[in-house]
Amino acid sequence: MEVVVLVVVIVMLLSAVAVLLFKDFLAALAAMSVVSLGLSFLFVVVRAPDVAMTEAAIGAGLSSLLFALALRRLGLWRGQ
Amino acid sequence: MNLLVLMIALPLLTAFLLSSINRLSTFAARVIGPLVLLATAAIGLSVWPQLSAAPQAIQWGGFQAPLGITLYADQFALLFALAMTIGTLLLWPRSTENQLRSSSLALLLAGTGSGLALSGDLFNIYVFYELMTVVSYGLIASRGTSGSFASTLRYLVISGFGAALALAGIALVYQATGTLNLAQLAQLAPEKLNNLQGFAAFVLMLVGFGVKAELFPVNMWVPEVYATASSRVSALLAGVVSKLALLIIMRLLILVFHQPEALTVLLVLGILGVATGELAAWRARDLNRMLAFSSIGQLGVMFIALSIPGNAGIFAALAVMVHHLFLKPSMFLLAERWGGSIKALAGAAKTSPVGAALFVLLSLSLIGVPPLPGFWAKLLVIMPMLALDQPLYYFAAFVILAAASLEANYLFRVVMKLYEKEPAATPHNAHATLDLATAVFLGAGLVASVFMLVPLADRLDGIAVQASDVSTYIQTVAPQPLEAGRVQ
Amino acid sequence: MRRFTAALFLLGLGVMIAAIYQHIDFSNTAVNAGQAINAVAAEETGAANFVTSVVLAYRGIDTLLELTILFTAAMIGGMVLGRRRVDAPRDPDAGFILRTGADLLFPLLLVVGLYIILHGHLTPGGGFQGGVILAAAFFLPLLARPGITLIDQRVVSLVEGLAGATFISIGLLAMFDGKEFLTPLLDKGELGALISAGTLPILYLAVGIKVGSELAGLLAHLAEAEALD
Amino acid sequence: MDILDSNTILYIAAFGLMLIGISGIVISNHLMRIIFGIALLEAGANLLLMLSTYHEGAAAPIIVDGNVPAMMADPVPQALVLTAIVIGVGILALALSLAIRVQRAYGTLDMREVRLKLEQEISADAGIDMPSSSEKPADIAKVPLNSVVQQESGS
Repeated sequence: MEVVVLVVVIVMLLSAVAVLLFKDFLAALAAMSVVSLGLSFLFVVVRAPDVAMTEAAIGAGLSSLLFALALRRLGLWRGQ
Repeated sequence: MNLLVLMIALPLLTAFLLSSINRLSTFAARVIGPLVLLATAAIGLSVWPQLSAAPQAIQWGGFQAPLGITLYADQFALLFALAMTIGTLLLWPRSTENQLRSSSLALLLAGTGSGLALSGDLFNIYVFYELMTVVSYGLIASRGTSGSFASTLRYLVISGFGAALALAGIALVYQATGTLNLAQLAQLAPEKLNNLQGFAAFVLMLVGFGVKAELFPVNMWVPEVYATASSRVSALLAGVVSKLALLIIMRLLILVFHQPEALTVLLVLGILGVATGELAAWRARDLNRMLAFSSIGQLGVMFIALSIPGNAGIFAALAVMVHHLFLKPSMFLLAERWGGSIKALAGAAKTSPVGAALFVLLSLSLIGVPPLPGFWAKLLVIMPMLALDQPLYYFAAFVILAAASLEANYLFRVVMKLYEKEPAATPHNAHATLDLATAVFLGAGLVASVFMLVPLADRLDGIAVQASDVSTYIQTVAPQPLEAGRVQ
Repeated sequence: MRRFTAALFLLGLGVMIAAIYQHIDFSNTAVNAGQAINAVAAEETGAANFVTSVVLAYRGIDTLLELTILFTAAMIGGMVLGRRRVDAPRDPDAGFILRTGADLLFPLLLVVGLYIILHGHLTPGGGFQGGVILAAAFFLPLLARPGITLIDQRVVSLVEGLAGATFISIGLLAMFDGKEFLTPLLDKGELGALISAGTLPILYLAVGIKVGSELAGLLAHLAEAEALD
Repeated sequence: MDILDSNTILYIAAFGLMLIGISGIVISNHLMRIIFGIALLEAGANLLLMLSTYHEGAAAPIIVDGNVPAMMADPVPQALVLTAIVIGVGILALALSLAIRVQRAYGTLDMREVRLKLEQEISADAGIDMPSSSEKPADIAKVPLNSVVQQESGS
């Protein structure tokens, strides 16, 4: 179990760094979703299924949607 | 059952229903907000006499203290809850385009501010604080100019940063003590929070709640916001909302964080706030930003006052807060029509003699000229500092005095302009009657206080003594002790 | 230079965090208000999911405020983004697959959302999680057919106002009963049954509808905002 | 793996997210990065709050089919984090809405430029001519002191 947690944490922290480093905002957004999903997994590990569900729905789902809509309106969407 | 809860619940309920009410009747939607606030203010005033004898604790939902959320009403909290309600009533937003939304926001601000003052639970305070922050974004942005949007955005970035730090501070506190109830924290703090972890939590929360209290490193938003928001909103934010954030920090200091280092941090940040704020105000060339920077300086004085250990510090801070509560809103109201550069104010006293005279009076009190209350407030801050006989406090006293001379310099620059003989290139607007009336009302309160300084000081001292009484707080809330859970 | 100072600052911050971590005492994690709640929650509120008990009963006012934050944010979002011009360019219509998918998903999401909300006091999930799904249900058609008005704006504002008002009114009802604001009412029922835990499921339904309508409103505001050109 | 028990790993994740978030806010100027930074900082703070009373071996605080576990996780931080997440998304949406409007008005999302233009706008509204310094952000503290004094005394 610890190994899995360790791997998730490493992936999460690397994606968090990537959020700040990626030039492309869409890629940064994808990395942000990875962080949220990793966080959601960690919430499952600490026995918080309610929070894990919320984090997955709001952090990974809704926030990403909000970001995507805003990026599109801001003209930061790739290919526009 | 305690009616004080209605001070929070009724404005929220009305705000939720306001747009539906508006569909039924526009007139009703316009008058119901002020009426509700009048009612809640009446409720608060009716409870006030009971509190001088003993504070009251209300358990939301009727759950026992550390499990549920507690509302703690002492005179100190109720004073600022009332200030918030009555202040919102006096400074009711008058926006032509977004009247309905502004009314909702004003109601929410009054309810939230009262709740923030009365709350006795750490996380509940955080949520109230966040709601108040969001409401202030709306009030600032309701102006609808591009400048107001940009300043709101910058404010939001700083606040978001601070709020996340405050949340981390709450996490550290909960980790150490296992409770969020302030009374129980007061019981456990000497044992569990008197260490590096507690100090870190204090600093994090100070930064988080300091954003609204215009604390030195996180106050970059102040000049921009006060220059772009409408002056009624600026008056509310600078006059009342900043005091509520300060109230939270005071409560935390009194009840939870007793480290001597905490006081040093406050003192240093307060000195820096006074120095930077007053210097920037001295350099400012338009009235709005000058008032904004001077408000940073005033808040700095309050932080310095807070850093004085013991009851004297609480009393001094309270006096400065109440003084500022009356003074700053009326100054911002006067600045409404004088928003331009100070140079353009030449001869404004002719078009608006009452406003100019009031501005002189307020300036004198702000600088601290006897016998105006500003003098006594500053005296209350400086005397105990000198009595402490420590180099840093001597320095702080010196900074406050130097700041007073700076204040005198820049405020008189404005006053000289106002009474200048030669007329300016562009004619001035006279003040809107309602603005001027409100400002005069607040100024009259200030003048009236000169004639009852002694009873007023006694009252404030009583409030300060009650606020700093930790054992009464614990007894009133009476949290049940926590026991080890069912661990095998 | 700026990067260097920033790096130095962060290094210092890291060292401080490490120092604080060294001082954290992990031995007392079992003594806390939460464990006390665990011991009495089933009896006091009748909900099998103790997180729901905390969210709606013990810390109900937090939830009310949180709803108010969403309400305020949606209101300000509408105010900031403003009304779109009639002639403003719209996104192109989505393809057949997305349109059909949206049509098929709409009732499914609605049912799932309501299910999650109504089982909030028994299983993980509740008003927030279900509310997000409801918001997605109402937002999806908008994504598939830009520009349609699924529900009248007046109905939305009525619903969100009433959902919030219901929450407060249930709280006020307790006061008429002589109890404190937001005290759970009604029979607690049998632990684990669908109809149990008194007013908590009703509160969660209000929360779900409120969260759903506010979030859908926010999403719609952002999606409807005019593009730069 | 002895020094890295799961508690330590989780705390590293929480503090790491917070640090990365703070660095995003402090280092970058682009508004979207700053908002990402705030989101990361919030995520870290949420995780920290969650870990505050985490106890290995505790069960989720839900009674399923009447079985009461020997030890349940603390439900309070879970409720708090739930609240914090929802608050966070509300403020995020607000920030993005404001970003859209600010970009429409100022044509940029670089916070230094936004600040510069904001200062110019405020000064223009107040009828003050700003010294046009394009190489550094207009900071009020950086307005030449002499010019103010001279203008004031000379008029």
